[in-house]
Amino acid sequence: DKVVQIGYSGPLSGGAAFYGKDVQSGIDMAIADLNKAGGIKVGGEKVTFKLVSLDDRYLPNETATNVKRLTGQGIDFIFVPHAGGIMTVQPMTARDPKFLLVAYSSDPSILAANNPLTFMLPPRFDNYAAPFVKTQMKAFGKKLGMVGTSSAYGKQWAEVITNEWKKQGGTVGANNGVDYGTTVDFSAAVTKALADKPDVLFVGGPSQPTALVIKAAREQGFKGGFIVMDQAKFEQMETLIPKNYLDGSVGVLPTKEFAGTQFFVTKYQGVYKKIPTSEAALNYMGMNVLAKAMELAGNTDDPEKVRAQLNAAAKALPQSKTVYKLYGVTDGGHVDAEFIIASVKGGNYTKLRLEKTFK
Amino acid sequence: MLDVQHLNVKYGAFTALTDINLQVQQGEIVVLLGANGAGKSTLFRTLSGLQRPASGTATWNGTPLTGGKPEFNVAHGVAQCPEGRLLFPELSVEKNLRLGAYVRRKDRAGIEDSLGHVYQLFPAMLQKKNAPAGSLSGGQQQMVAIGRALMAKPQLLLLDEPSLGLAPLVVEQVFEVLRQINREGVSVLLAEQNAFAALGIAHRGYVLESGKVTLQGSQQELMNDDRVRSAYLGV
Amino acid sequence: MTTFLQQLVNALALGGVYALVALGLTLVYGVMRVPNFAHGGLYMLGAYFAYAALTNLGAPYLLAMLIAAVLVALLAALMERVIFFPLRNAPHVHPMIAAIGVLFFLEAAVQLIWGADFKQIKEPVEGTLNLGGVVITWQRLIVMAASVAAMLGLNFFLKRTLTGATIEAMSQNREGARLVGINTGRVGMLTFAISGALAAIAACLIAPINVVAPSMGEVMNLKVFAIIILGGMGSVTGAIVGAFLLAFAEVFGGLYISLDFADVIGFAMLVLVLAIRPQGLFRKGV
Amino acid sequence: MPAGGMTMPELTMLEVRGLGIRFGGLDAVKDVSASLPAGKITAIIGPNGAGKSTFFNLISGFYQPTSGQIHFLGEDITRLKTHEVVGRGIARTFQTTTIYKELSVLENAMIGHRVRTRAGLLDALLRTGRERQDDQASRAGAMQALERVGLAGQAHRLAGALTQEGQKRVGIAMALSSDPKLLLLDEPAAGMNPEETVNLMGLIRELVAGGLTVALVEHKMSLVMGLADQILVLHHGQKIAEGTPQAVSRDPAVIEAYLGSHAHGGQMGQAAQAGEAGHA
Amino acid sequence: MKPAYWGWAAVFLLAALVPIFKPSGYVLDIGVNVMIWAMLAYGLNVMLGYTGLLNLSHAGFFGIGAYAVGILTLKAGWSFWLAWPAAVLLCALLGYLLGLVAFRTKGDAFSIFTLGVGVIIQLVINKWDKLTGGNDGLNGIAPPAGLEAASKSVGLGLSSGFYYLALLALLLTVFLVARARGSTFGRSLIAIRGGEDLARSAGINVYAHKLRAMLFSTAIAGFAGGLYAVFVGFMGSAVTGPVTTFTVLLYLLVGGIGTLAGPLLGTGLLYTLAQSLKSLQDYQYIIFGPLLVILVMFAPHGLVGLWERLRARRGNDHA
Ligand SMILES: Nc1ncnc2c1ncn2[C@@H]1O[C@H](COP(=O)(O)OP(=O)(O)OP(=O)(O)O)[C@@H](O)[C@H]1O
Ligand SMILES: Nc1ncnc2c1ncn2[C@@H]1O[C@H](COP(=O)(O)OP(=O)(O)OP(=O)(O)O)[C@@H](O)[C@H]1O
Ligand SMILES: [Mg+2]
Ligand SMILES: [Mg+2]
Repeated sequence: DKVVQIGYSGPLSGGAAFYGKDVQSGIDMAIADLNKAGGIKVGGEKVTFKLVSLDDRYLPNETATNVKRLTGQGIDFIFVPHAGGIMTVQPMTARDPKFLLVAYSSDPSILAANNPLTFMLPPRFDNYAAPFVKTQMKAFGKKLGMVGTSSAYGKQWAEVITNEWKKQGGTVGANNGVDYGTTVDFSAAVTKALADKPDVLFVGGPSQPTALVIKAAREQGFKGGFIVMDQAKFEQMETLIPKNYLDGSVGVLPTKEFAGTQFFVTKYQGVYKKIPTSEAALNYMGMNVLAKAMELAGNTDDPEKVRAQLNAAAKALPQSKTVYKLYGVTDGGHVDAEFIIASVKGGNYTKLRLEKTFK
Repeated sequence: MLDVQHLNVKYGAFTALTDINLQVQQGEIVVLLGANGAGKSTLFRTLSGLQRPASGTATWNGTPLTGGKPEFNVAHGVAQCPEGRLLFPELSVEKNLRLGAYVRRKDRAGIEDSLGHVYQLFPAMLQKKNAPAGSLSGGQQQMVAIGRALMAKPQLLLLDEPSLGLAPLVVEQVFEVLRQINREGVSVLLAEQNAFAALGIAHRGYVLESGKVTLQGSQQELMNDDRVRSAYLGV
Repeated sequence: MTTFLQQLVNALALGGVYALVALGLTLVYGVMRVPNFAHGGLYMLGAYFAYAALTNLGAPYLLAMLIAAVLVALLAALMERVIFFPLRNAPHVHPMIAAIGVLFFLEAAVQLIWGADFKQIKEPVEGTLNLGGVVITWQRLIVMAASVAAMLGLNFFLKRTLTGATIEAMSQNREGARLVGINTGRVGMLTFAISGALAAIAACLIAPINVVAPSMGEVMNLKVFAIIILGGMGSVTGAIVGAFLLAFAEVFGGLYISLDFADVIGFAMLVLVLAIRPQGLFRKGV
Repeated sequence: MPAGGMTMPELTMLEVRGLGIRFGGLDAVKDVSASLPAGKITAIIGPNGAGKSTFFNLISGFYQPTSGQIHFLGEDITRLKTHEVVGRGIARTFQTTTIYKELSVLENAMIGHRVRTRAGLLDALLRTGRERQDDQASRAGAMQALERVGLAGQAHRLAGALTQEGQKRVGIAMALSSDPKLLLLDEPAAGMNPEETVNLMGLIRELVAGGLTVALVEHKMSLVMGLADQILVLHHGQKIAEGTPQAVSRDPAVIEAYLGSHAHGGQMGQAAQAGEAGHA
Repeated sequence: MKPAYWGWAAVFLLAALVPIFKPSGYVLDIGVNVMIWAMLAYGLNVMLGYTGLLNLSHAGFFGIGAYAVGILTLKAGWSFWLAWPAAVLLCALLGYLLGLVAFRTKGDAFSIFTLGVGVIIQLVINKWDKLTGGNDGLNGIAPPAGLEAASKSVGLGLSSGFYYLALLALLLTVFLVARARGSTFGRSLIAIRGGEDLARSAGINVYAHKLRAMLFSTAIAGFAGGLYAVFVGFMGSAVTGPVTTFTVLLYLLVGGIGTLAGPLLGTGLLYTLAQSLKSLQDYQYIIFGPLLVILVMFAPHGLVGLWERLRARRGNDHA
């Protein structure tokens, strides 16, 4: 019997710990499932998994140190859930010792690096812009206000949405983004954004502060719609503020609303006593795909060989293991999964059609 | 009665006081003479509970003073005007004085009374009563320190070089006041470099040298002792 | 105009938040000069205790607040006894680093017990007050009122009561305080307990308008330390003025310059004020 | 106010005119004019809070006066910074002994000599010739000062381990190693017993004999009367008398405000004797 | 040579031998990290340990040095060997300018003043997207020209090259700090630490000395920062804030404030300790926090102080 170690470097303490923990829970659960099912068979040998997690407090330099440590321990597969860390360690994948970087971040520039040993899990966020903008402009009007979070990721989102909104003929107010992690009271930012009398507000960061921004906007009399960044989850926000505040929002469909995810959702809730988000779900999927690829490659320590089998593995797995409907893995190392966006009305989610997706 | 028996005090490995035996009777003024570094302040600190002795006892009317708890000692009637004054520099003069009466905080009328006495003794303090103690001149601070000790209305008053930095006129007044409160029944243990003035009001005295009592006697005995005359009286 | 008035109200509410947290710290830092960086941790802990009392015990809001205040007060007193008292004669950086150690511990412990996810405390008084287009939630009004009440109470306590004077006395000269009969051990613990209780109460009042998270104290920490220096060490009035000043700088700096730079503007004002008045606003030069 | 009947053909070391400073509503020093003759000992006396220490603080540049001028050897030093004043040749000690207790006696004295050296950061980093010279000079200057106060033998002891009196000497050594022309001593004998006071008087006389000018504040009349060539009396920040010890001690205003019974006999009489004894 | 020098020579010699045994990249990475953070701690020590002033914007200057190197090499195409000294000079200059204003304040107010400055530096780095890359940071900062080739030529990898570069930089830092401390200038700093008013009345130009100490300290911070930028190859604003200053302060305190060996010892111990606790994840700070408290309480003068006390006791026993 053989135990394959899987590495993970993410924020496990500090302000972003909740996020790192969510990601970790997905990988953890997948490994628990795999091991309980007796592991996988590679070249006739039974293989189980063990997760080795290191805290990097969201700091890219710490990620780099952690990766060196993990590869030094002979670990060949490492999950990293933030763009800064991912891009810092990407050049290291090809150096000796090589490793497969499982990237959990929807930043398109991760793919732009054309790194042959990167496996990127979430859909690119630029997919969301066109349908979000189209829906909200039609429903509410042509003026957009901006109060997204000012994290790196939030800023990229804001830029993409701004460009798209203008492209479709709307006007965009000043960017009133604030740091969702450190802002004590969002009222001032909301007031400033509302001063331009926008029809639609772009909001988003972690779910809880996003909910507070939406609440402040509604309390200050905002009647328009929201474009909600993918980091914020409707299923979490629902529990924090009156549901009708979310009416007229567009965002990512809650994981539990996807077809065929019930199995995963129920199981996750049983273990972690909370609603699973796409953080957990996608990493659960990623770990399963990775295990399957090892099985197909007949190898557990050559990242290049395993990487070559990712597409086949993705296609071979049932949805109970991938949560989402999975079409494969692109040549660039990007997961090609179904993803659905939705608008909220009267507490119900209406799925929106996507016209074109970047892969 | 203050009764000190076989008291030894150490700072780390250094022995500052060796086998001190010393008494102050009810209603007595006793002066402690000694060169710099003889251990006078160390004895005072020990009697106030700021310093714990290595061995030996010190009691005031039977109450042990060596428990290392100054607040206990003050509450039992032993107050000190310490070396270095130890005032509260950012509090006003009046607050410093009122805090001196902390142990008898219930006795409001009495406190106002004592405050009046202190202001009478040091009229300069009345003018400065709202100034932060730290902004006072050196001598004025010394007045606050003496006043603060008086505010506790102690039965035994320990004064560590009270005349330090005071103008000659004020020194005279301070000694006059000591004589007066002593007549009201307060016992006084006094360390002074101004030995002439101190011996003038004292009943008895001790001479401390390198942490040991080398001489003791009545006012007259000490005044007439040659060693005392040359070393402490400058005669 | 409405925007301006609305921002004015926003700034007042934010100032109230800062002031409430800063007031708890004024005692231990402004008066006792103990750089208690764990104050943010106590504040955070107060929120979690209240959260636990609300959700696990089903306690009503006020009772939850009381429970949190008592628990945090006890913990703060314990902290004084075990850590800060032994370090009373050490240079400033020692207690500061020890306090940071405590902060680390508290954050990690809370994360271990309650998880890293954000929690929410429901507003005890829901709804908003609408004054001709200017909107403020009742909770924010409560925060503002509480901060002013706490300031008045604390000022009275320090300047007019004997216990208040003993705290100041002890902080300025511990031996001197003992010589006049003050039990400095008890006063020290009492001071920390009051400070802890104030932190917990602040947390209970503020949590409903923000989130409850292990890192919530860290966010406040730097700002409240800055506020106390800005107002002038030891001055309660100064602390509250500093709090509102910082809030105004942030809100109106955000409005007229850029929200992105709101924090920069806040700290820039701090730096500017200190450059002109090194001793802070409400403290006479010594 | 004209000098009270004193003749001063000597060189004037320091001259102040109309000097004053206010703290809030209080005139701590007000309109004081005086001059310190070179090579002499001037004592400044007066009741507690009269403004004596403040007067020293003004001269040494610690406080900026709100009115008046200070001239040192003809040069206007009124607005100079403390270190510049020390550089010109005025050194001081403090009323409550302030020294670096955690440093050695020698290091204390070397710090006092800093003002006579010029080596800076760059000299330190490159260990230039200037750095080496200055280091040598500091050591030599400091040792010399320690010898003058009789502490050379204890150069390597921790200053804080000395007795009160020893620490006072360290303070004086620190001031001396800046190689001053004028030395300001604030209550140098406070806390000393008569024997030690006599020793101190001897030391001060030696310093003056070596060419130093001394101004001192003191409440110990034995020392003042035994040492001073000239006395300046301050009261409520103002100068109320000036002159020789004999003249001042008979001045009724001074007796009433300050001396009390000490004006006639008492301790003062004996102390003067003690002073003579020390001199002999 | 004095015995102290022998100790240092031994330490550096031993450290220089490490790469020869071809340890894993992780070990070298730890080594370089320790050396860089120790340099930062030496800079802080010049201010806190020798001058008695706690400058909480110290990491900001580390950041400025790092960003200067990153920007000059990435955007202006400078060689690292030119950009590095330029970064040091820039930090020295900015430190001097900050001192001109900051030294109006004293004590706690100085710390909070510089805390404000530290926060501002970090925020400005973070918000000035065009120059600094904002939240994305600067990616792809190349290793110093010739470092890889030089390492290869003696049969070692780039990691070893970085290791030796850091070792040399640390050696230079320790050497200069030791010189400054032992000088006339350094003694004046100690005087200022012991009491500003007293130093002033002893004739020391306090303001000028503080300014020079600040300049020296921030120059060291920039020196460490510049090396850090090329070593990690990435620079983000997260490490430029007061949190980093506090971390380094902790290293300093645990090692021994105001001592020459303290910064290196403290950084070495705490950095490796933090690394080894990392795998404890949720429990790491449950252990690390109380450990800090215990260290502060029971070794108030740091490891160096502890060592000296032990030695003194042994000396007594023998006597
Ligand atoms: N905290 C301390 N640690 C070590 N030694 C001390 C300490 N305090 C005093 N000493 C030493 O103990 C001895 C006695 O000191 P003490 O202050 O009691 O003398 P004193 O008689 O009051 O002298 P003075 O007239 O100078 O006030 C001195 O040698 C002094 O150096
Ligand atoms: N920094 C200050 N702020 C406010 N008042 C001050 C300050 N310094 C001194 N004073 C006041 O100025 C007056 C003169 O003080 P100073 O210290 O000069 O007196 P002194 O003559 O030296 O007295 P002593 O003989 O008691 O030392 C005092 O009333 C004092 O309270
Ligand atoms: Mg004494
Ligand atoms: Mg004086």
